[in-house]
Amino acid sequence: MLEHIINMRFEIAAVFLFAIGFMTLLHPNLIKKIIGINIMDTSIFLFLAAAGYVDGRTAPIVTGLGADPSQYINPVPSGLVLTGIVVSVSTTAFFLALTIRLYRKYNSLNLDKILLLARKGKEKV
Amino acid sequence: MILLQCLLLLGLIVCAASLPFIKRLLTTAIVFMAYSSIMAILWVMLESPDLAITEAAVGAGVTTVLFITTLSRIRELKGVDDDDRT
Amino acid sequence: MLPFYQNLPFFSIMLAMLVSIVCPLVKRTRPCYNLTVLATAMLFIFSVIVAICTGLQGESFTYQLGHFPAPWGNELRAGVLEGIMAACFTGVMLLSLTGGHQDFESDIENGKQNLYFLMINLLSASLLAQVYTNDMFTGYVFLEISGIAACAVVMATQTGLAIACTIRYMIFNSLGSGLFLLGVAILYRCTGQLLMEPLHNAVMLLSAQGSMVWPMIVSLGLMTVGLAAKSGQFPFHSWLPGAHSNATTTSSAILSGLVLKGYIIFEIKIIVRVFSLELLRQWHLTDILFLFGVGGMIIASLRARKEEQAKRMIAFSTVAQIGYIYAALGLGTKLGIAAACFQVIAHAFTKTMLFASVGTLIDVSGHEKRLHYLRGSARRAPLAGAAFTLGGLSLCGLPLLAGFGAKYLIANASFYNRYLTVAMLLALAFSSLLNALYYLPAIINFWMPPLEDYPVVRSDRSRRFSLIAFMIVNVALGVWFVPIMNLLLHGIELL
Amino acid sequence: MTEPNGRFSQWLRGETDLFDEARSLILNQDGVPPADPPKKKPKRRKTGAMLHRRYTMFHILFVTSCILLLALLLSAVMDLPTFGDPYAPSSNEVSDRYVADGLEETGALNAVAGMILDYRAFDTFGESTVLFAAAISVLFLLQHRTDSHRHAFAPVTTNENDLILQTAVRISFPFILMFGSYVVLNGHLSPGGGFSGGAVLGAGLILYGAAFGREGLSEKLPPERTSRITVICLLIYAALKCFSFFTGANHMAIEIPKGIPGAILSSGFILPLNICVGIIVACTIFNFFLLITEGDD
Repeated sequence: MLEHIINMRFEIAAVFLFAIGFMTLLHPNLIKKIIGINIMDTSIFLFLAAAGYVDGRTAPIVTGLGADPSQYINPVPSGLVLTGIVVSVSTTAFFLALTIRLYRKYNSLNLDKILLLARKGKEKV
Repeated sequence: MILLQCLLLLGLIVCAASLPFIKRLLTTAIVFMAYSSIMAILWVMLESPDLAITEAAVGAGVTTVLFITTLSRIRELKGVDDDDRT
Repeated sequence: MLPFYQNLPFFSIMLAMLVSIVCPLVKRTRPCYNLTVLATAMLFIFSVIVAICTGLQGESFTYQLGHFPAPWGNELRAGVLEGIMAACFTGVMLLSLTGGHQDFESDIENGKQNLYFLMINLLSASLLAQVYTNDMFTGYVFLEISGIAACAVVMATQTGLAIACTIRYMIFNSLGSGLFLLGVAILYRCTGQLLMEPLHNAVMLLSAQGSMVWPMIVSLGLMTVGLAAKSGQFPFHSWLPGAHSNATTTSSAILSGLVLKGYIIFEIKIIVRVFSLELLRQWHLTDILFLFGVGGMIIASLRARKEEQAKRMIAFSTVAQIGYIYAALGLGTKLGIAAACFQVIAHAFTKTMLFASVGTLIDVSGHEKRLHYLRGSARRAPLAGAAFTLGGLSLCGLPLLAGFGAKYLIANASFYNRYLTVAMLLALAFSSLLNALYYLPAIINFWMPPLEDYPVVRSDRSRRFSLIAFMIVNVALGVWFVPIMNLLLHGIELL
Repeated sequence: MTEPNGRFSQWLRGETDLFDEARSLILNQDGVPPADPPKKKPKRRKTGAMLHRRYTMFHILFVTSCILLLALLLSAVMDLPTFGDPYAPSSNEVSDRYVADGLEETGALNAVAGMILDYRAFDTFGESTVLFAAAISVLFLLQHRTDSHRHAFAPVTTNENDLILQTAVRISFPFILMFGSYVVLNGHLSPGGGFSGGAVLGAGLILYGAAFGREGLSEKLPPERTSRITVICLLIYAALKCFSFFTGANHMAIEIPKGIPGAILSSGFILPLNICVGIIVACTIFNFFLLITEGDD
């Protein structure tokens, strides 16, 4: 069992990171929520990229024609994760823009407090 | 090699787990930068260099700079940033 | 050479994307609005042609994107079901856009209206892509696009409450697509495929051998939970009322009528094309879907009764109708899936009509949102009042209307599932009663003599046309729901 | 027949509201209903304690669902094929072809770049649109409403003439640009490509913008210009890819010259696509930084 856990270290770490990211979503502060979502995304990418790794093989930069696929790792997951990282940057930037606008209006980063103020219609500006 | 990977993964989990308990928001941004840097090293160990460059430039570089500039816009950096108060 | 109509799905997605990319260059509002309406009209024509041609051919086709065949390159797949769904979505988008050009000027800042139209075009592009795609990761990418575009549309009015509800909606969106991607990652780990047909063969092979069945169940569960979170299904619906009630009239109509449905069609394709229905029944996932669907139907309708604001009440009734769809999916039979597709069409037309008419009623009575102050507003805008009445009665299940057709088909589909028949019929009856308990008072409230007399404002001419068109389509759906049902059933056979 | 002043007949004459439970409210003689809406039932104001109880219930539900999710995922991971196993199902004929025939089909030495920009290019087009949509929505939120008072762009560091930072940036900025453009241009030969090179370029631009503030890049690259550049690059990307998708789907064998493997100007469309994606990513990232520091004041 311990041997299996050591063998599957990347996937187990990714699952734990996903759970930690999921838990930081609980925190009322907006910046913490955004970091939580970032951690969840990077943990999924770690899980996906670990699917492509094969022992004793190198990065998929072929040297000549007719390359032997048994020397290189699987390029598909790193391609998917490359596009995934860009998605998480754009969602983070969108979140931060929303946070600035909310802080301008309600002078607080606590989402629960903001929602209460918003429902009562108390805008600072 | 496996031991180093396990240590780095543990470092990742420690970085991620410490975030909800840090009071100052600037410290959370810097811990997140550490988290992304460790992730970039892990990509290199997983034999995918494209991801390492992207994660280093985007995760450690751009995202953290955006966090810190947001905090400066919210004037958090003047030591008034206990997240419970705001 | 391919027959020309097979290029149309690719053309419609590319057209929608290109129009949305060009939007920021068009500075003034009118040309941008006309461009959007023209593009949506062309998309509608393309989708109708696809639906008709595949109907005549009787079989669906796959369109290979690029020079490489299926498991290597990317692929689109279109059939009768996809054609009908695309035609319905683009048709509803066209009708709700033609009606709304006055409230764009009033609600959104004048410098930024072309960016708003950019987001509307991105929404229609991602809807079409989710209907036509045959690849899981492309589906994930377009989930993200429709997530960001929907959040941008919700915050277009830039009021404090709108931005607060947008950030909440964005959190649920990221959570949903994160869970979906985790499901795709586990599935890729087990099978090594990303396109739907090879994935189906690999899943069938693995379930026959009985190896790695539990990771596949977990992956399907994660994907379903991710898509349910994004489409506002019952346990994850807390973001929906805030987001849909604070947007402009047209955008709340588009959001609740169409955007939620794109995810559901993608969910149906995953269930039917990747994991066959027998597999789902064998894994008892259909029962969980049924449970959550019925829960949504009952609890959301109960919650809607307590609402004082008109738009929030309709948003909660959206959550209830989404519960109908998931309950129909939970029946686990092809007939159930066809009934769910009919409910998607019926709800898309009815809900958009409701939001459009309430928007007009609110404009007519001095932008007062609460139901009590909207009293008698139907007398000031009779057409909008009639549209709201028809929509409300349709959702309560009055015969000869779209809602009745959907409820009848779901009930009919439940007879083929021995265990769930009684539960389904009870749930249908109870939730229809609850619907009546909050729609009828609202309708009566609108038609009662008004409190004080607001100046009579003529609702703009284009909104009139779209409301009449919605009413006609609603009655048409209610009258000919059996032939449409056979078409949908035929489409699902081809899926 | 119903007696004249029965509730129903009164409702017909429009004097009463069926739902007002409080009869005393209805029967004020002049028939004018009270100004504020009579509540359907006295709405319990959410007291602090009740709010607190609702939140702890929500927290417990959230934590249990998180633990359940963790248990589900761990049990699923235990059954997955082991990490790094050469006979795992994911290293099947799909990935072998990307590596084996990748060179002569796409001309790219870097199989990942070949896969992203040629085999599965539709995903990458969706990716760039996601970036574009995020840039536009940040522009939507944070752009100046009135350009009249263009607020002085204060760099993040408070004092303007921080000599150390400016000289450091003046020395390192060209090298960052060179490295970023190298990564973009050699995307199909060495690890890197449009996304990573664009990110490096974007980070370099941010560094320059942060150090030199007003007279720095924000004059030469205001948000309008960066979004215009992004639109142009996206249109070039869409044009190239529409051509290759359409010819591929209709099996028109129009050969794009693949060039000598290993040379910069090889591998057909991959180089221009890499450049487009690199520019899109760099402009968008600099746009985010510019708008967050300067916008909406």
